[in-house]
Amino acid sequence: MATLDPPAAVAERAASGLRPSEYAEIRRRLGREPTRAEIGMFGVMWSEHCAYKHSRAALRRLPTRGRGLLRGPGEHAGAVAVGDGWAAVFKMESHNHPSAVAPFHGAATGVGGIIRDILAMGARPIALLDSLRFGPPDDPRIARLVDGVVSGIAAYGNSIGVPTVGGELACAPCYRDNPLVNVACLGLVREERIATARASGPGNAVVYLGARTGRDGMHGAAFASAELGSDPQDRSAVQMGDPFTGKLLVEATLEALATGAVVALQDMGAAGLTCALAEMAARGGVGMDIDLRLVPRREAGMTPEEVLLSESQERMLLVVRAGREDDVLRIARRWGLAAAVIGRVTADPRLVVRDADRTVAALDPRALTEAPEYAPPAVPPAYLREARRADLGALPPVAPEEALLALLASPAIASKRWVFRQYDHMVQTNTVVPPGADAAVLRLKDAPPRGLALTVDGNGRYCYLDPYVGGMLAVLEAAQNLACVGARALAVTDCLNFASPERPDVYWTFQQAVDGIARACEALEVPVVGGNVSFYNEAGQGIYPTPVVAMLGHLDDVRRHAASGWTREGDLIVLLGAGGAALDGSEYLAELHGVVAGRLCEPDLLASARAVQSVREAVSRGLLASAHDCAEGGLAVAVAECCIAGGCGATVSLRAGSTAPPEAAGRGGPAERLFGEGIGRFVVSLRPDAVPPLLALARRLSIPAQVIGTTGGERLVVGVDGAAGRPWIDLPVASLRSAWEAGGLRGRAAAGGARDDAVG
Amino acid sequence: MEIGIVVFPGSNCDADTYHAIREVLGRAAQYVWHEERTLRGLDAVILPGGFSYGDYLRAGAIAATSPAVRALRPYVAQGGIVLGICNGFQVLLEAGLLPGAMQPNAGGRFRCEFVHLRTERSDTPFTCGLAPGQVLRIPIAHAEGRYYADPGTRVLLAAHRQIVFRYCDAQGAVTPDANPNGAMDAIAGLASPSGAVLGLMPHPERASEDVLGSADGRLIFESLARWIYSGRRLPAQSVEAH
Amino acid sequence: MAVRTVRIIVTLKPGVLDAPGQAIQKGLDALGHRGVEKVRAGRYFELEVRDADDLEQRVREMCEGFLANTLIEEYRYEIV
Amino acid sequence: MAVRTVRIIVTLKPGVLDAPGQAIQKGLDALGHRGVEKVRAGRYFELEVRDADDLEQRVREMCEGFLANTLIEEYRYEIV
Ligand SMILES: Nc1ncnc2c1ncn2[C@@H]1O[C@H](COP(=O)(O)OP(=O)(O)O)[C@@H](O)[C@H]1O
Ligand SMILES: [Mg+2]
Repeated sequence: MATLDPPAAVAERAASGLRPSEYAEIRRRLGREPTRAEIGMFGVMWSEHCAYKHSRAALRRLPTRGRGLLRGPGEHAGAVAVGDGWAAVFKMESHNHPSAVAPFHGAATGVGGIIRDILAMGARPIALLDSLRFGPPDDPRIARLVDGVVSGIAAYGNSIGVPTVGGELACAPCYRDNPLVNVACLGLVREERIATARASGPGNAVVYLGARTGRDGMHGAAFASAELGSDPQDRSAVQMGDPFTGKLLVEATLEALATGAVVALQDMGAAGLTCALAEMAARGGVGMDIDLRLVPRREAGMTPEEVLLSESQERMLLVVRAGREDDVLRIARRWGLAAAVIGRVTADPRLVVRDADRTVAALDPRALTEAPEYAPPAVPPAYLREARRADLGALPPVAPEEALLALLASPAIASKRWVFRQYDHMVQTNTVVPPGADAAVLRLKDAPPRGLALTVDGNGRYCYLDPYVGGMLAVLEAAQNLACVGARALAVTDCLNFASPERPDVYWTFQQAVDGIARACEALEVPVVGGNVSFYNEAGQGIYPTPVVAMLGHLDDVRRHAASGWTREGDLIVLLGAGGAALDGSEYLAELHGVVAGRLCEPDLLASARAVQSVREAVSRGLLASAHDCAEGGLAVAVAECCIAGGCGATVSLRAGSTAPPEAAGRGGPAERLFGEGIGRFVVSLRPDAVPPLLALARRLSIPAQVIGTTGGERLVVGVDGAAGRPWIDLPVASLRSAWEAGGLRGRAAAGGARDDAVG
Repeated sequence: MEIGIVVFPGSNCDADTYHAIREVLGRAAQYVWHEERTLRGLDAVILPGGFSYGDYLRAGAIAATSPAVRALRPYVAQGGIVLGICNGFQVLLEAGLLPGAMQPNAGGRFRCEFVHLRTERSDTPFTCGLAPGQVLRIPIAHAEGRYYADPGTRVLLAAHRQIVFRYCDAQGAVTPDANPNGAMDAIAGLASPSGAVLGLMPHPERASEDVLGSADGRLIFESLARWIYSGRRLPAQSVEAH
Repeated sequence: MAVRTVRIIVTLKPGVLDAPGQAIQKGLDALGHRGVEKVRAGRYFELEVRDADDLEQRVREMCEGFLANTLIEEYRYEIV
Repeated sequence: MAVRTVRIIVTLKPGVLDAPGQAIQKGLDALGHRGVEKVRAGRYFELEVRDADDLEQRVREMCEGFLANTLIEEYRYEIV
């Protein structure tokens, strides 16, 4: 064997981003000084983005067991059984930093990346969801950013032919310089054909498949693991996506898997070739002997380090049975993709990387994949005490109608049609409930009449005030959204967006949020099958702790789903659930008073789970004409949304309560009753004759249920039982709708049309 | 009866179209690889939606250079019938099998949503099961669907009754509001004068089952099946854009 | 044989609505760039082509048959 | 005040993946145009801008802040 390259120079060591203690550990593991290539490999593999150094311990807290679970964390994505031998593969990932500097391409490559994670499980990607956070959109710079991100997601998802069926979008000043772009993907695969990333079989070929390797996207993993600054080094980190090649890669990979010649595979994502080689070998407890000269390249003169660390997109690494290489290479040629055997699996667990006659790295792959784990100090943030005190009595009065219209126009609540209309949400012809509902519903073409439902939820403001409760609420809100369409929760994937874990107060919020998510998932008996952590989101002031939860649900019969709008006159409206309503942390306080404060109350998890069950059962038994949960904006916004969605008015009358004037924001006052938020409340509508069975169902599950009104007419009227005088709210549905639609277009005019996409 | 669905690199509605024909309609369909040089033996050819070759030049421009598309001309000359859906329509324009060009949507964005279409002509292989004036609800999903033709061509389109579908509202009225992309004369579907070649921006395969929100698109495939089944043939013809 | 660089600019014909150009103009305006009275958007191609006697003729063919849609676009080129 | 025409060409920086360029090169090849060794695709803008002393400065600002993403793209302009 050729001799190993000499040790890395001091400057190269410094550039790797490794801490002195980490460098010492590497030397200990290798029993020598690392080479230049090795130090680069450690640098990316031990980056926070790849190694989860600061989060691994906390993540163990998440429940990973559950009914129907086929693959938990550890592989690229979790897999759950969805019936008739089909498995759903599900995962979410962030692309925050790249999207901040190159909105279009950053977001686009985020879509491509998560699609290949799903593909790596052998599954065909069938749906995407996007969760987005931006600064206030009235600023033209933000409007452009939003436009770039949405266009990037659209460009990649539409072109590769995976529908974007749902998502969420919210705005707050803390995301001004550090937007969040999280994308979840769902795939389908036969249970027995779930693929693995475990390399095996000495002598088997290591096959490179996809786009050629270039210098773009160098150091992307390291980039995602540092704070965004003005460092020009950021610039080399931008990756360019090519959805066309991405599509070819999906087809070629699935075709290759179908031949039975593929033993294992992995996408080349963060840390590129290095990560794929190291992880596949380490998982299988084998080694690999690789010649970098064989890697298809786009540019001349690339160094071995560049080839090892490049994050060029649209590439997969396959382990192919010896003797069957041609089966795979032929498929690649047919699809016009580059492909090459770049090495072999070896029994000896050593990863040997050669560049023709030089050996640039030779080490145990586990040395790369088993990064140190840190348990950073955690202390509650100092701001909490102050922020949790909300003096509602001191707020200036706002008329309820004015408040309702303003809330309907706020970015988080307003219509997102301008967003999802840009997404192909129908390709693959499975979309039964398109974006715009509480959750998206897909049919399972190959297992009728089954269906799947998907939603993504998170509220950074809640987590800012109480990350533990906020984490719980994200999970519960997702479960509620699934229940509204009649789906039973199957699995969760999450994306945990936080500032620097090296700050004890940030780390505390992280631990708390994970704990809250874990508790809620346990209560609902849903496993967390995978996810992603994005730290160092602190350009500017640092973001709210923002865990985002995506949840997958199942419907036995996809035709038995509900929508939120009321379409029929004369139905009764029932408020289901025991949840309270408080202005603390609400959209009302933030939008109307610019106040982010209050104490969140900890939800009763078991009661929430029962409320979720009651709605799901009611929908799947066909009792309901519509179902919707009370989320941001509280009851008033929920009923207004039902009016807008169905194009029908309603008269709602609440139980008499406090005698405060309708403008006041005090505890228990009209503002709190109308706009107060709290988990566990649903607004459903149904025929009068379906009310007794619904009430019986609610009684059986000990869920309070109360008839609060009737659908019909062209106005939304909300008042108090027996109260004389003008109701609190009396507005035409048309006005509600125009506020909601106009809000959706806030800041849009400023976006313009020049984007950083290449042609046209 | 055998319907061929051309697969270009980057096609992404090929499988959806296949599903609609095979599973919904119960008719035979086969994929035709874009490198195929002859289309002989096929009762109809469908160019499906998607982003052929990434649509990195103008939509459909690169696919128009492929062997399968070049084989369309002789195929049509011998009486074959062709349906281009969305990207397929763009390919037909770029290949000169239909007149005119597509431009980016008036709003400058991709648009995916249900629209209404008014049937302007029901004597083509694709509309023979529809009544004149019948309104269909079918989704669109495109960024470049704003049909344009120069004034001379426009006159010819009318003279040859080439407009087969127009965007309209739910009642069938052609109004500016009902036009999702600013297409000239609200053109959503355009045929060769004989009707043998139809380009259609909306996606009938996405509206072929009630569970997907509409089954109106099925009527187009059923027309096609009926046409083929009845053995009707269009006269052999010269394949010019007009 | 020598390789020549060919620069091609494709723009919409006058009279054909240039929606992207208009959107860009709005965007510049929103960002506070005053005094931009008109924007035309187009595409640019830079080709490295092996030289030949009929190079110019071939460039025209590439433009007419492919790079530009002459129904709505015009092109100009420069061989360096 | 006089109006000047500004011509701007934006292309990807060398080394950055040019997917459109690659696809277009394949298309030219499929059409039988031999000898095209490389294609770079870019964008072209033609602006009519009211003249000013700091015109050049302003054009640069428009390019850097809006028309090009200087992370991945480079631009050149010409004021006529
Ligand atoms: N970024 C986005 N991409 C796609 N769909 C979105 C996006 N943002 C919101 N939506 C859709 O708009 C609807 C309303 O979203 P949201 O108000 O967050 O619903 P909920 O409160 O029920 O979670 C949902 O159907 C959602 O899927
Ligand atoms: Mg909801």
